[in-house]
Amino acid sequence: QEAHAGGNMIVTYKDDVATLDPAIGYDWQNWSMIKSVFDGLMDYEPGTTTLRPGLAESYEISPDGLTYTFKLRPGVKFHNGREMTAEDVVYSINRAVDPATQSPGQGFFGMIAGFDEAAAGKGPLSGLSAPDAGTVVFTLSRPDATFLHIMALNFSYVVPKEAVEAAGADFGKKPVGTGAFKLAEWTLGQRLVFEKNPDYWIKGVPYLDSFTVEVGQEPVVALLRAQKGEIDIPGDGIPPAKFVEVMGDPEQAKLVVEGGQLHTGYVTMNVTQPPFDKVEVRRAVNMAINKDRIVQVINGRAIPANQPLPPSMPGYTKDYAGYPFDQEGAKKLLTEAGYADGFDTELFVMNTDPNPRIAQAIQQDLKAIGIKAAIKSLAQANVIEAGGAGTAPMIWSGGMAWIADFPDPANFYGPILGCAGAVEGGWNWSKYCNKDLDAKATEADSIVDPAKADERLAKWSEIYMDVMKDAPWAPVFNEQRFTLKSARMGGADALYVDPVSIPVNYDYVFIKE
Amino acid sequence: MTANASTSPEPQAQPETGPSALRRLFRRKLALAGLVIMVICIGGAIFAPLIAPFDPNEQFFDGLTIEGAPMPPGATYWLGTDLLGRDLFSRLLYGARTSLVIGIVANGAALLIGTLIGVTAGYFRGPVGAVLMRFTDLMMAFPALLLAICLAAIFTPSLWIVAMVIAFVNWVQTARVVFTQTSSLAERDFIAAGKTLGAGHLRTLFRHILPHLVPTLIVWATLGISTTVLLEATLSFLGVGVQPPTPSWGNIIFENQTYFQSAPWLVFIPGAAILLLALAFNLVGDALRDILDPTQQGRD
Amino acid sequence: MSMSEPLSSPAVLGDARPADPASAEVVLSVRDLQVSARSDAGLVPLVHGLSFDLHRGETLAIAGESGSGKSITSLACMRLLPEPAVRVTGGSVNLGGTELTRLSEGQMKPLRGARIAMIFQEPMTALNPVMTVGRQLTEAIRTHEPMPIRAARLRALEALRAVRLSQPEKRLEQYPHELSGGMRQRVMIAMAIALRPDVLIADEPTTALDVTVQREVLDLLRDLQRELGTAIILITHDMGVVAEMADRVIVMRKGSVVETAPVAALFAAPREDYTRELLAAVPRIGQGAARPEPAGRELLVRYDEVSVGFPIRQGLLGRVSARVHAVEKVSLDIFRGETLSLVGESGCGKSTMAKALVGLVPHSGEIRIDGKSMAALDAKGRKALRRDLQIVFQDPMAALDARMTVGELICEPLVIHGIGTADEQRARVRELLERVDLPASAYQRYPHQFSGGQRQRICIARALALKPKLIVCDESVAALDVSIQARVLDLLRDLQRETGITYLFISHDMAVVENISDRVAVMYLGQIVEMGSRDQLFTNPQHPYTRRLLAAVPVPDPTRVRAPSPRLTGEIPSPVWPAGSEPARLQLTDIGGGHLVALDASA
Amino acid sequence: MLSYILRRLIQSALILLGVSFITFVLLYVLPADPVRQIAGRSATPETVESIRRQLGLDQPFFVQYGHYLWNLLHGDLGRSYLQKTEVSALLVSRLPATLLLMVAAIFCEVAIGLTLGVIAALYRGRALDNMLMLGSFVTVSAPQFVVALLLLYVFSVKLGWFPIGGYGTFAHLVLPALTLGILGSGWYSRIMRSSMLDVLRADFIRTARAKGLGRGRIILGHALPNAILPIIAMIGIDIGMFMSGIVVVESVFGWPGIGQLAWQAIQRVDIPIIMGVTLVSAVAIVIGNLLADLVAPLIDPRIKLQ
Ligand SMILES: Nc1ncnc2c1ncn2[C@@H]1O[C@H](COP(=O)(O)OP(=O)(O)OP(=O)(O)O)[C@@H](O)[C@H]1O
Ligand SMILES: Nc1ncnc2c1ncn2[C@@H]1O[C@H](COP(=O)(O)OP(=O)(O)OP(=O)(O)O)[C@@H](O)[C@H]1O
Ligand SMILES: [Mg+2]
Ligand SMILES: [Mg+2]
Repeated sequence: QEAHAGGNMIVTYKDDVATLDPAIGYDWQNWSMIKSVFDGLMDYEPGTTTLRPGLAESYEISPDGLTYTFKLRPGVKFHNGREMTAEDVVYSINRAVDPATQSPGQGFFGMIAGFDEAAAGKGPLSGLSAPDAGTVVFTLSRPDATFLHIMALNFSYVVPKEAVEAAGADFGKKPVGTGAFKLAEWTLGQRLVFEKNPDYWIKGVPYLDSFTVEVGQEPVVALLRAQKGEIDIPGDGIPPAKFVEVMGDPEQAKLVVEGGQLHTGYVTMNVTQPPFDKVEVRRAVNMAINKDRIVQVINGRAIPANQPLPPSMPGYTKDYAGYPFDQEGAKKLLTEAGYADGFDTELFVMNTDPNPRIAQAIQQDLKAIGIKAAIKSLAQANVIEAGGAGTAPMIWSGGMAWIADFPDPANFYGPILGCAGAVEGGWNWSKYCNKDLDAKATEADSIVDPAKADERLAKWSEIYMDVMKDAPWAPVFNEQRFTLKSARMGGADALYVDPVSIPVNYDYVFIKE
Repeated sequence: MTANASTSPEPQAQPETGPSALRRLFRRKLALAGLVIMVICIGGAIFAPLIAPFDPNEQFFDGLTIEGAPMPPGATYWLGTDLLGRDLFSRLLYGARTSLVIGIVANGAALLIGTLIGVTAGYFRGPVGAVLMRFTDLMMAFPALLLAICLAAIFTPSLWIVAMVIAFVNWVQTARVVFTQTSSLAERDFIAAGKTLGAGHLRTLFRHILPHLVPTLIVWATLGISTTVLLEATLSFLGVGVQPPTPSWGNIIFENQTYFQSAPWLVFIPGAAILLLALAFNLVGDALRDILDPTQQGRD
Repeated sequence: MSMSEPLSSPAVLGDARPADPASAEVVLSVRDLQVSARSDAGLVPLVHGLSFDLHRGETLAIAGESGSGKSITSLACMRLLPEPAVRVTGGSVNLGGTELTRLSEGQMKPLRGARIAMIFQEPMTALNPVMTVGRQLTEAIRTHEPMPIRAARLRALEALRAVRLSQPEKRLEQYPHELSGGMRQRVMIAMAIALRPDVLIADEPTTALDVTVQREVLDLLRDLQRELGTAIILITHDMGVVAEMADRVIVMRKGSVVETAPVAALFAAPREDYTRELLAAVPRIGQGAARPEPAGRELLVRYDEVSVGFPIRQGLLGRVSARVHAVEKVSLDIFRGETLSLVGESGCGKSTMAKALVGLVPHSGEIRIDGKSMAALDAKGRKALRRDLQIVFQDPMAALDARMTVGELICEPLVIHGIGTADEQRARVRELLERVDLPASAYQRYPHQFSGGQRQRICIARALALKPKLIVCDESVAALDVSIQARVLDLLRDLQRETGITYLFISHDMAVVENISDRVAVMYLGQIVEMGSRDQLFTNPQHPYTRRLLAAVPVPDPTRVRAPSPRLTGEIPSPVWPAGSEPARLQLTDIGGGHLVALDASA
Repeated sequence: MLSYILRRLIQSALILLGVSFITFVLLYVLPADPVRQIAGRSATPETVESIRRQLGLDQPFFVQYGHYLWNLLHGDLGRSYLQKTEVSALLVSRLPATLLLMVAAIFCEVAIGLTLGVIAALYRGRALDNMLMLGSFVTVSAPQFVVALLLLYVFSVKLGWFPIGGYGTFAHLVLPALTLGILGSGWYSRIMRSSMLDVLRADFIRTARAKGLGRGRIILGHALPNAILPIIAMIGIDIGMFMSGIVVVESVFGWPGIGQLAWQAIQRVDIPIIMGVTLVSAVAIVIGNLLADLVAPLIDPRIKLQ
């Protein structure tokens, strides 16, 4: 249908919006808001995982894959009226790398030349320059096929220096960007109002005059309000408690958009400690878990998974069957490993519904093959701490699990399966470190030629298959997204399950009538 | 207000002298009902393995609908199933074990600590009393939940840790109330009278002051049962205390409270269990108070 | 302060009494009243067959022992019985033509306070502690006569002036606890008469007050009656009060009338045995039996310059800004086997003296008991010393732990000091119960199941359990009615004769003191103003304060009419002194035979 | 009076110092690393260390605590680790809501509790009394979330009398306050009942009847003011319980109060916020108790401040 301009959309969330500073914001709630307030050199086609130029009009990659030259779109203005220049891009990326910023995205820029010095606070990146006001040049220390994705990542978004300096540490509350919306009001603990940026560089976008984010709203109540038509999108989704009811009512089910998401829920097993140092044990766990049952327990809001990558991720291995659900086989493997009588272990889990329930389902499955796993249901921070410290034999990743930062298979490897993350405090909770695979990954990522993209994906597919052989994880399911929208909301369904913008792509949705 | 000799309207005939407190307790219908409920709860907890029709942690395939919704009360699962397809009745029985420990032991310990501190501060006054009461003020101003979370993180979660934590955060209010009451009791003549007879502190405290605190303590103890059982659930949620799948009445409610519209039995049945337990203790407590306080007899 | 008439003043006959009450109009008529209480065994009659008429301007006294139904009767007239537990089950109460027993609560409301009012026994608890006196008064007025607050305040002021309260404007703003007992009772009276009721019921209006204040309140009631013509029902067990106040007397016992007679006739020629008994039990000054001279004057207790002060702290650091000089440098000897009485008005420090003796309040100076000082002993020694010293408190109910049985209570000292086996202890308790004239069945019962007199005897039994050398009796008989009082006094005397026990007897009732003491010390504001043998003090009182005390005693003889004494409305002198200053020390001078008097009369 | 308040304030300051110290110790030993939370999942160990240094979290405990106190003395509560906002700003934005809710909720608690307690006392031993006392148990045993949602469902969704959550007008306040009021009223009604029973036995009640006052006047004018004293003390105690029990109700009704802030901060180990919230709630509790103690003599003139 024809996009219609105007109107105000209301989105609700339970938690506060932490910050809108693109260098700092790193949860799925502010992720998409930052995307609407700021822009980066690269961007995605709305509703897809396809890259497209953003603030850059065009880019060039040197044949060795080590130099990227971006031509900036002219006439793009910050919300404060000043025109954006190449210096701003340089400033912004240096800012994200500067340790003083304390950006959680710092590590993403590791491929840029001079990163180590810059990250240590010794001046700007040597590999980044602005030869003229319309050109930005990056020099990489190694070829990296994910670089363009990095340029589409929020951390690389462009901020105006003067506004950052004026606001100081409060920039996250007083954001100034080039995006489709500008922040009009922020009442702490209550609401944020984003107003259309009339000078946005993509003509005709956004459609909405404004959108309001109301925070502090319990999901169950948000759903009630949505049913009454008071709000348009419950940002936290349909609460588990209401899911069956909503989907069972055709009137309401009509308003729900279902889509995949770049998410995998898995159980990590600490490979450095017995008994999970034995690959048979890990495989046995993989075979013991009744994924269909777990999917049923969460009311079918997911599809069973057999590998780390989610199906909508490039590089997903379609013809891989995964470990079968076979408790007899699992027991046999345990016997082989010398654990015929099973063993005691612990399963850590974050304490919000439905994660403890999932953990209990897993627990019961493990019990069937003789593994007695005691559940430790803790606050997120404590689970992450235990995972990082390597004191947790098993962790169910739900609630903290990997939703991809960018739609590329590489993003599922480095920090959570690679050696880099297998350090004290790292996010590789399995502490799985396979040097060969690390080398393979580097190799794959050095294939930068877009023409050879398939070759690269095939390499990645191989890597993940190798991971599955070692089985440091037991992938359980890929969560599906179900976005409930009010009847007046228009726009393609894909916008409501946009893989990079959760819950919706604010720039492109509109209000009908 | 002391009952004045000539003005208090007391019936004169009080021939009831012989029977022990216990027999008098049995004579009250309501108290008896309370006792029966208590016995049922405790019996249910102790003999859970014999009574429970199912393993409380077994997730039955037919315990969930195809969509994954729990089953309402019915023939197989008498009180229905929970979100994982487990039998609620069996879980309630086993849950009683946890909840009784919390509601009785932890709550009792809190009461004990509170009483000890309140009585000591109120009776001895002086620097010891002042220090104790300042400490109480401090504990009162300190967020209990935070303490619980930290303790949870520091210790290995277990039922006894949670019981300890609850006792440790819940004594404060009792201490305050008991302090006030003890201070005024300590001024009363009969305490002075005891002293002139040569009664030591211990005797005065146990024989003369404590019995007078009983009515207050009963109110706090019985209301405390519900509060602590629910607090245990909060703590379990935060990772202190019993961990899933071990059931407790509180955490059955907590796990399922968002489902109270689609699966009301999961919230209201354990809720009723807590209520009943508290009520039973209250009924017995009320009767006990009337028996222990001879001036109250015949007032109802 | 003024002195009142000497004891030997000639009797002036009857001008204060209304001419002939019988001829006046009947305002309240009670016929065949029956009040019953509900109990397990059905209705138990508390009052039965009670009839009397009350005439305008008359004072009718209802006398009788404790528990005889006096209060129940008056409550029935007010329809204030604790229904439904206790209610009127027969007969009629007729107030100037209105039958009260049949009125609903709503119909009763306009009558209460306006046409029939009541003054309760306990001025301490009968006023609402959280409302100002003014509000309580105006409220009463405005309930019956709707008027603006201002007008009601004026009326209230008028009423307070009528009861001769000093500084009435200020009183309106004060709370009951800021007033003394006597002042509170005046407020109660003001409240009762503010609306000029036809009938005023005064239920033991003075039992809780000390003699001097009692005197004032009684005078006041009489004056008011003369001015307003109110008919008064006066309930009391003090035959002295009856004699002074009443026109006619009803003597009650066990819920029914024993005798009704004009006051003079009753005292002159009681018809019933019970009345005679009652009158015989009344202690009269001058009738104390001659007491044998205690042998050997061996010193038991010596107060040496004893002071007790209570600091009043104020300010940021809790500095002592003032001090209550409850007892001020008192020196006093008590000899073995004697009875020393300590008299004085409320708040003069009598109880504090006693408490210092038994170690309940810290004191300066020295108290030696049998040559030993409590302060110098260790815990064990103190405990041993305590065996020799026992105290019987003023309010027996408060001094007994309500949750212990009488047996446990009496046994407690034996248990504490580990005397005897359990069986021996039980036997000893039985013996003690018998000794104080309580039934053996008392063992299992609780204190609240006894009457005031019985409770006091429980306390005495407990004090006796340890066979002490000295017993302090702090107003131990004040709350008892005459007959029981007499019995308790007899008991104390018997014990002394048998065991040679020593008493420190604290009282403000001069008649009782005269009856029981060997020596008497008069206290005033923390110091002793006069001390001597009983005869010295009663026949030759020297200090003005002693004289005032003696004069205030109501005399149980209706033929004797005292000259109206000057009214006292001033503040009670206070023992509170700002820090740094202290009361002037009184010097006692021996005027012969050990009769000590403070001659510089600051009182 | 003034000196009393001053003395109490000094005591309070000591209490706050104690609270801050204990909280700081607890957070220090807490096995969850705030730096990890800040640094995010792709951070290198170097980044983590650098952040730790910048926040001063590598310093010994007493240096950290001293630092915190020093800043506190200058009115600086620090910045949130994750939101980067000044904690004072966060608190200021949320405190009014919590205080408003607290006052309203305590009002409801007291109003409901007193009414029911008085009625129960007047009908002592009868069916109504038993029912009310059962009711008090039901409210004490009821889970907050369910009660809150039920009220919301009935009064906002079905009847439409009140908005479905939010903050701003009086209408928004009614349901959350009522929820807390109903849940907390059980304690008050129990205490009120027994206190009322005591007072109704008192002599001055009979005096009031003897004056010819009506039943209503006696109960409201005479009995209530005397019976209410334990309630005042209870309110002081209640503020403490209130501060830790407000999270659920705030989130169901979308009430932008301290509770939600604290909850989120605890989940994310945002130490400056936790410290700030702890101190603020401790101040509230201390002031609440001080007020209770100051009010007591106004209600009962016999009580003297000392
Ligand atoms: N509410 C009641 N229920 C049962 N019996 C009662 C009640 N009130 C009083 N009585 C009994 O009624 C009798 C008369 O009591 P009342 O108070 O009239 O005595 P009294 O003559 O005023 O004695 P006192 O001089 O001690 O005041 C007593 O035996 C008392 O125990
Ligand atoms: N604990 C205390 N703190 C402060 N003042 C006190 C204390 N105890 C007694 N007082 C004061 O000391 C004075 C003497 O009190 P005490 O009790 O000895 O009087 P009393 O002569 O026994 O009077 P009564 O006849 O009323 O019993 C009074 O003014 C009293 O107010
Ligand atoms: Mg009486
Ligand atoms: Mg005294």
